[in-house]
Amino acid sequence: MPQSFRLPEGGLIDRARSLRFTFDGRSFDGHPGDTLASALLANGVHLVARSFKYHRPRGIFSAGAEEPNALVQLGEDPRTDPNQRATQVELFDGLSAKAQHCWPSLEVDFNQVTSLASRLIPSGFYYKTFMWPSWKYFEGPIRRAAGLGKAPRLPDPDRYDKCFAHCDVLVVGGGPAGLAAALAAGRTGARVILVEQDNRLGGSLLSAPETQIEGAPSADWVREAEAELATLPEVKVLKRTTCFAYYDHNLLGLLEKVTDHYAPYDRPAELPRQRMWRVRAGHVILATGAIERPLVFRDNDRPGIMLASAASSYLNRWAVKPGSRAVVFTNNEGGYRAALDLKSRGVDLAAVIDLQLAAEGPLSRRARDEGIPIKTGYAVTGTSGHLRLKKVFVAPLDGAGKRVFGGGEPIEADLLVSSGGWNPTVHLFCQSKGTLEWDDSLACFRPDASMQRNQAVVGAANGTFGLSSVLVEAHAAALAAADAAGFSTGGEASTAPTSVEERDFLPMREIYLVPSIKPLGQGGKHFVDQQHDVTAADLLLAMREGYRSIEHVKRYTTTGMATDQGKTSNVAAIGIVAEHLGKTVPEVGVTTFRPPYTAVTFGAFAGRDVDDFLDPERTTPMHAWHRAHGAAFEDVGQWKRAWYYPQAGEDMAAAVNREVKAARDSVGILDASTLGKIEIRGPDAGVFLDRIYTNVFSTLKVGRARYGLMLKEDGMVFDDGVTTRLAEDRYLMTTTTGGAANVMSWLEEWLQTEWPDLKVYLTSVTEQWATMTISGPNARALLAELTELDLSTDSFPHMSMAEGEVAGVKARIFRISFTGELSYEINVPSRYGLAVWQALIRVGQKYAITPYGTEAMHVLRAEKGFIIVGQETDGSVTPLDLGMNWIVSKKKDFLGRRSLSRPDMLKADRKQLVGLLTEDGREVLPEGAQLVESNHDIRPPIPMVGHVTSSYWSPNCGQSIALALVKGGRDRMGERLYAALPDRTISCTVTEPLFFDKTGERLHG
Amino acid sequence: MVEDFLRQSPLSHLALAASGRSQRAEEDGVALAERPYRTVITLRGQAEDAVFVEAIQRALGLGLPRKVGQVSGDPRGREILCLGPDEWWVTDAADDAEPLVTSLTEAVGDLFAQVVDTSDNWFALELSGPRARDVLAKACPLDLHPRTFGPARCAQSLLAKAPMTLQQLDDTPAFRLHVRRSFADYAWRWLSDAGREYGVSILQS
Amino acid sequence: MLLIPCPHCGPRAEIEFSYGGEAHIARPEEPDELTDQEWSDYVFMRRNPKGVVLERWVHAHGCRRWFNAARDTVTYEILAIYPMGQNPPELPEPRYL
Amino acid sequence: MNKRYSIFSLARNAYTRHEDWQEAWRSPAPKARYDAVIIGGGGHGLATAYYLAKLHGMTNIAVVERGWLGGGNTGRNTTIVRSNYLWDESAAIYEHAMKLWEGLSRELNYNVMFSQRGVLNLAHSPSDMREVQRRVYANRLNGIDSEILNAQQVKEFCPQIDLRGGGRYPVVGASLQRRGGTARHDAVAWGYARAADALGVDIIQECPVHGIKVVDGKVRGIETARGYIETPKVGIVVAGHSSVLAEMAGFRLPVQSMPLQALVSEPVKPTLDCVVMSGAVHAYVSQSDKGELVIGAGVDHYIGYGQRGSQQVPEETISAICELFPIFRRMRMMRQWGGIVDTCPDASPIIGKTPVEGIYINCGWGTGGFKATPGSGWVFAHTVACDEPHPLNAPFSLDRYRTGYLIDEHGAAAVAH
Repeated sequence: MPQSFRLPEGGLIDRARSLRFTFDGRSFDGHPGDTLASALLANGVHLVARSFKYHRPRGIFSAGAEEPNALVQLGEDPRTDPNQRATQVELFDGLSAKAQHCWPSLEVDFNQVTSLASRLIPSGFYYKTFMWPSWKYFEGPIRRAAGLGKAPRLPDPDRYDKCFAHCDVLVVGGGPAGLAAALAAGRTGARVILVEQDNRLGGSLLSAPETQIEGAPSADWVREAEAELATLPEVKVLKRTTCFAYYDHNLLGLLEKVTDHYAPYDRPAELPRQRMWRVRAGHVILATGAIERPLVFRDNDRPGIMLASAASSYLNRWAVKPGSRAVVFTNNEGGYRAALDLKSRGVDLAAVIDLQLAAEGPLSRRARDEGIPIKTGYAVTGTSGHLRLKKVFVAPLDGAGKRVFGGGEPIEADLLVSSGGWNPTVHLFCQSKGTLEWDDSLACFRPDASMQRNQAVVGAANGTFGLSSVLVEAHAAALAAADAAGFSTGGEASTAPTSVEERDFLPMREIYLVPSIKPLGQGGKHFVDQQHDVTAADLLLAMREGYRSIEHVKRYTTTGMATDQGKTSNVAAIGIVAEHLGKTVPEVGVTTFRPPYTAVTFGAFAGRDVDDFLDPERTTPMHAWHRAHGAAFEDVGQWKRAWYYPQAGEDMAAAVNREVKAARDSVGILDASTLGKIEIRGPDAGVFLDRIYTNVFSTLKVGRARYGLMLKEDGMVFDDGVTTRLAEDRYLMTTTTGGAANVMSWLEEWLQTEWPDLKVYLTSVTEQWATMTISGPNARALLAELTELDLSTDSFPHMSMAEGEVAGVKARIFRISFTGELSYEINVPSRYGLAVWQALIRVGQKYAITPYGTEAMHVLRAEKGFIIVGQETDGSVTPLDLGMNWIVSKKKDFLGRRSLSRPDMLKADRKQLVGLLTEDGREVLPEGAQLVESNHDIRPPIPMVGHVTSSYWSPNCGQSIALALVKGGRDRMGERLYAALPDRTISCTVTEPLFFDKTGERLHG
Repeated sequence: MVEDFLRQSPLSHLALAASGRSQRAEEDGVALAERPYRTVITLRGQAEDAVFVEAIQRALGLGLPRKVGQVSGDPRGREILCLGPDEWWVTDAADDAEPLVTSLTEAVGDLFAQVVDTSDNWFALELSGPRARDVLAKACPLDLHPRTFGPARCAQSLLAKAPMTLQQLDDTPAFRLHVRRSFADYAWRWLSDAGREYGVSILQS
Repeated sequence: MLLIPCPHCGPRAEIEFSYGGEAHIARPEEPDELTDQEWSDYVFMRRNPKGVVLERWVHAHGCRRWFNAARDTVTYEILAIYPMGQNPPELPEPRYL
Repeated sequence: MNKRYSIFSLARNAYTRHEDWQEAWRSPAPKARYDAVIIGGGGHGLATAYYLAKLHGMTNIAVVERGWLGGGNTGRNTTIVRSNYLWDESAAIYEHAMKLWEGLSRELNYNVMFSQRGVLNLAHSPSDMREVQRRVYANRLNGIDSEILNAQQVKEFCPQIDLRGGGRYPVVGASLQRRGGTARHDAVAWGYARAADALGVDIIQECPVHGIKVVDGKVRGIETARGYIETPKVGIVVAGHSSVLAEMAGFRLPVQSMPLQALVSEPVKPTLDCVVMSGAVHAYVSQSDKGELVIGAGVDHYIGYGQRGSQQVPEETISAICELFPIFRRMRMMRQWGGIVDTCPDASPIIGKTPVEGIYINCGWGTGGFKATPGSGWVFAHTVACDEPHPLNAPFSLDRYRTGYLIDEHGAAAVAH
C-alpha cells in the first residue's frame, strides 16, 4: 500500500530506502528516519489504541515522549515490549507492532461497553462498592480489565550493560539550547557529555526548517555543530539516550538504546540491547525544552486530534500529512505556526478557532494574510466521529470564558490540532528538588530555586522561549559552568550563536476547561488525562467529595498516574482544580516529580548483575578438587563450601553418615579455608582483645590458642572463633565464615573511633591461607607422614600452634578441634592449598581418609554440643543463655558486658541452650520445630517454650540428637517436651547439650 | 624451596590459553592477563614516625609515598602503593615473598608497625588496551580520566561487587587490578563479559 | 548516590562507604556505674535530627578509615568532614533548605 | 451525616450525575480544646482516632496532619499485609491486625480492596529453610495460617518464578500465608478518615505542629500552625518524624529515620497473582489491581528525611527481581520514590507511654507498618484512652530498651533494617 499521506518532498527521511513493518497484522511501508507513529500516519492510520478505562478509540496525540495514547505492543515473545510509545519507536525493517488492551480487535472492541456504563463508574467508584459479600469476587474481573499491554511470558534473551561516567559539564537535551551549551563548554576543553533522547540532534529545530541561526537555515547550524562536537576529544555525544533521573549530588541516570532501532537480522551480537549510564557531573545544564499543553474541550480524545506542535513535526520532520482537512484550536500565537505549516504543506485548513478575543501577533497576521479563516473569541465545543474525527463543533465564547453561545456550528475535518501554551520540561529539575514558580506572563511553571550545586536550566525548560534568547542563555550558562570547572576560553571571546527568532506564542488566553454547550459531565467528556480516561467531571467530583489537595485529586482520580505520568495533563488538572477551588494555580501547587522521566527497562537497571554475576561466588583454593570429586555445595554468604561428597548410589544422608563416621573412626579432612583470619600486631594487642572478647587473651602464652566469644554492646553474641598468640605482640584471630568482614570492620571501628590510643594494627589474611582440617584418631599418624614436626602431646598439646613444613610447604599448624576428635588445622599459602590437600589425600589413603563437608562438620560439632553463631544464636542470645558463663570474665570490662546485667538478661525463664533426645531415637526433629509442654490437643495459641536450633541423625550415637533453646532449659533436665509439627507431635527429653565422648578424652587422641 | 609446579593460580580451572593480542584489541579492544604469584606485602606503620619511614626506605631502596593513591617504584619490578594514611603495599615481581618479608620485618623491628605477607590473599590481573577505561567504567565508580588518574597512581574501590585495588601501569593504558583471591574467577569472567563489545584478547601471563 | 569526600581519597561514590551512625557518642568509662537507663541511652538512644546531623562514615571499600561528617539529612548536602576525636568545625549555613 | 456507600447509592448518584455525593470528611477549624489529639493523619493515626471514637467513646478528639491525609508512608508503601511473624508478641499484634483487615471494608463502609492473594517468603538455602520452618511452626501454634512449601509447590503457586533463581539464588522452598495479600493504601487512610469523621472526630489537615507544651512532666497542649490546642492527651503517630516530635516533647527515641524505596512498573495485564518476598535478595513484588508491578526496594543505610529515591538501591532490587523473574527483564520502571521509615534496634515498633505523662507514642514500625495499620490503631487507641497499654502492645514499650526485653524481628522483613 502506498504511503498516501506522505508528502512528495521534504522531511528528514531516507526516501531511497523502504522499510516494511506490520501493525496489528497489516503490512505497511515507511522510511528510515520514521517513527512508528509517523509511518502509521503516512499510511493514513490514525486509530492505534484503546484507552485504559472506557476503551475509547485513540490516535496519535503527540510526536514525542509525552504521548498518552499511542501505546503499542512491540515484537513477539520473548522479545515483546508492552506499552511502547509509537511516537518514540524508531522504525526498522521487520518491525511488528500490535494494538493492545482491546478485544476482539482495535476497530471493534467489546470492552467499549464500559464507556456506555461510564456514568456508573466515575472516579473512585471501586471505593464505594464491591464490599459485599467480599472484594475477592470482584477483583479478578477488574484486574483482567486493567493493565494495558502484556508482559512477556518467556525469559528475556537480551543483554544489558551499565557503566559509570564522569564529566565536567553534562548537557541534557540536544535542541538549540543544548547544542549551544555543549559547543560553548566543549570548546573550553572541559569534559562534556551531551545527551539527546532522539536519534538526531536539533530538538525543536528538526520540526522548524525555516528557522535561521547564524543567518543560515538552522539545519545547517545543527549539522555543523554536530560535526564540531565530534572533533572535540573531550566531548561525548549520546543520542537515543534519555536522561531519566536526577539523583543526589549531581548523579544522573541515562538510558541509551543501543540496538533497539536495528532490524533483528542486523543487530550486532556483541552489543547490549540497552545501556544504563550513571553520570557524576561537575555541572549540569538542563536544556530539556518544553512540552505543548493541549486544550481541554469536550470529546477532545478522538483519533485525528493532536497537539499543534505535533502536526508541525509530522509535516516538517517526517513529511507526513496528519490529515486532509484541519481545524486549529488555540489560545496563543503558537497555534498559527501549525496553521501556516498545514496550509503550506497542502492540508485544507478549515479554520483557526482562537480562544483569544483578538489575534494580533506576527504569525496570526501572516495567517490572516494567507487567507486562513480565523474565528477569535470562539471555542471548540465538541467533536464527532467514532474511529476518526469527522466533525468539529465551534461556537462563540462569552467574555468570561465560562459559557458558549448557540448550539455549535459543525465543521467537517479529519484533523484537529490544539495548542494551550507550553510547559517547560522541568521534570529533572524537580527531581533534583528544585522548586518551581508560576510565571503569570507565560502561564507556566518555571524553575525557581535550585537545590543542587552547579546546576543551570536553560532555554524553554527555563521558560525562555525565543530562539535568540535561548542561544544566548545556554551559551552563557555553559561558559559559566566550564569556568567554574576550571576551564576558560583563554581570553578568546566566545560568542553565542545568533538568531532573530523570538518567542511566538504570547499572549494567550488561559482557559483550562473549555466550556461546551452542555453542562460538564452531560453528553461527551472533557478528558484531562487521556490514557487513564480522567475527565474534568471526575476532578470536580473528587473535590466535591472532599479530596481537595492536588495529591488527593490525583490519587482519587488517578490523573497523571498513567505511563506518561501526566506530561500533557498535569498542568491542566491543576488549572481546573484551581479554578474550581477559587485558588491560584501556584496555591494548588504541583504533585511530586519522580524519576524516571520516561520508563526504564528493568534489564537495564540490572545490567550485568544478573545470573551468576548477581552476587560473586567466592571459591577456595581446593574448589576444583571438590567439584571433581562430586561435592554438593552449600552457600555460606558468598562462599561456595563443599557440603557433602556423595559417592555413587548415596543420597545426602548416606554420604553424611559415612563422612561423620570416618572422622570418628579414622580420619576425615575438611576444607576450612573460608574461616576469617586477621593478623593483629602491636604492643596493645592483648589489651585490645580483652576488650573485644568476653574472656581474657592478654595472658595467653605465645604459641597457645584460645576460643573466644564476642558480643555487641547489647550483650548478644556476635561472633566466635579461636585466637592464637603468635608472638608477644602478635595474634592471629579466626572468625566465622559469614562474619569475617563484619568482625574486621568491628575491630577497626573500635580501634579508630573509640580507642585510637591503643597501638594495634590489623590485617585481614583470610585468603592468604588455605586451611584444611584433619580430624580423627588417625590424624596424628597421617600428619606425621608429611611433616618433621614433633606431634606428641607434650610438645604440641591441644590448643597450640606450630610452624613447620607439611608436604614440603611451609605451614602453620593449629591443634584445635571443632569435632571433639584429635584435630589439626593446617594452613599453607593459598597457592599451595590444592597441592597439600592432594598430598594429604594421597598419603591418607592408608587411613581411608575421607573428605567431609560442612554438613558432617555440623553433625560432629553438634555431637559435642558446640554452637554455630547464626544457628544456635539469632541476635537475641547471650553467652549466659548458651551456658557459656565459663567464658565470660568477671574481672574485666568488655564490649556488651554491662548489657548482661539488665533485668531481662537475668530472668530464669530466658531461653537456654539444651540438648534434646527424641523418645524414638530414630526420629530426627526438624530444625526450627517449636517445643510445647503438653501433647494434648488444644486450640491455638499454644504457648511455646523453645525451638530446635540444630538437629541431626548421629551415626556415632546411633540416634538422633538436637540442640534447642528452651525457656528455663537448664532447670528442665530430664523433662519431657513435645515438638509440635503440623501433622504430628514428637516427644523428646531435655538433656545436657553434649552427646558424645562426654569426658572429652578423644580430643587428646 | 617448594616446586613451582605445586602452586596454582585461582584461574587454573579456566585453562586460559593466550589468544595473543588480536588486531582488534590493538585498535579498539582490550587485553586481559592474569598475574599470579606476585609478592604483595601489607605494611602498616606511622607515616609521621621518621624512624619508621627511614627504615622502610632503606630496606626497600624506594621512597615511601605518603599521600593515599600514590605509587613509588617500578610497576614491573618493586613498588610501594600508599593505600591509607598508615597502610601500604609493597609489591614485587618476585614470586617468593619471604626474603622481602624478612627484611621488612627486621627493618621495622620493635617499632609500632606490621608486616604481613598477603601475596596469596590477593590476585592480580591486568587489563590494557584503548578501551580499557571503558571496560573499567562498567565495573568501577572511579573517574579514571587521564586528568584525574594515571601511571603511578592507585586506588581502592570496587570491581562490580568485588573489592579491588587498582593501579595504572602505563599510558597504553594498562591497569593492574588486585582482587581477593576468592573473587578471581568472578572478576575474570566479569571483565571478559564487559569487554565483549570491544573484543577481548588474552595475553600470556 | 551521594558523593562523599573521603579525607584521604577525595570525593568517592557512596557505594564505597559504610555508615556509622551518630558521632560523638563516647563509650562510658565505667559501665558498671551506670543505671540501666543510662546504659540503654548509650546503646540505643539517638538524636536522629531532621537537619544537620553529625555522623560517622568509613571508607569501607577504600582506605578503610573512619571520619566524621556534618550532613543535612533533608538535602543530603555534606557540610563538613573532620577527623575522629575532634569537635565539629564551624559549619556553614545549610545552603539549600 | 455520611450516606452509606453501596452499589445502590452509586446507581442513585449516577442518576443525579454524581452531583449529590457528600464530602468524605469535613474540614473543620480546630477547637480550642480536645480530650485528645492525635498528631499524624496517616493510616495509623486515623485508625487510632476511629477506634478512640468507636470503642472508647472519645469523640471530642482531633487528628492534626501537617500536610494531606495519608501523605506520609501510608501513601508511599508497597501495601503488603501479612501476620506470619516469628515472635509471639509480634504475631499477636499483626494477627489482630489481620483479623481487622478481614472485615475492614465493611466496617468502614469503604472498599480498601484488601486482597488475600497469598504471600510467599522465599527460602534460597538450607539455613533460610530452617528459619522458614521455625517461623511457620511458631505461626501455626499461634493460630496463624502458615504453610511450608517445597520448591515444586512454590512453582505451582507462582508459575512465573524461575526456581533456578538465575543460578545464584535457587528457590528451595518458601513459607506461604494464604490470608496475606495487599490492600489499597490510600483507601485505608481515606476510609478511616471518613469513618472517624462520621463519629465526630475533627480531622485537621495542613496543620503542622510546632511545639508541645509540657508542664511538670505532663502534657498541656500543642502549638500548631493554626493556633494552640489544649489537650490532656497527645498521641504521636508520625512515622519518619517520630524523633522530631519526641524532641519537641523533650524525650529521645532509639529510632533512626531512614529512606526506604519502592518503585512500580508500567501496568500490564495480570502476570503475577501473589505477593513474593525474598529476604536474601532484598526484594518483594506484587502486581496491583491496576496492573503495575509494585516492588519494594531496600533502605539507604543512613539517616535521611529526603523522601526520594537513589540509583543504587533500585538497581540492587531490580537485579534481584530479574533473577527470580527473568520474564520481567523487559518490563519498565515507571516511577520510583522514597519514604522515611523509623527503624528500631530490634526491628520492632514502640507503642506505648512515654516519659511525659499524657503523651503516647506509636512509632518504629520500620519497613512493616502498613500491614499493622488496623491493629496498631486499635491498641494505640486503647493505650491513649485507658492510659495503659493493651496486653497486645504491652511488650512493645519504650522501656524494653532499658530492661533488655527486645523483640528482634530482623529476620521478619524482606529488607534488612
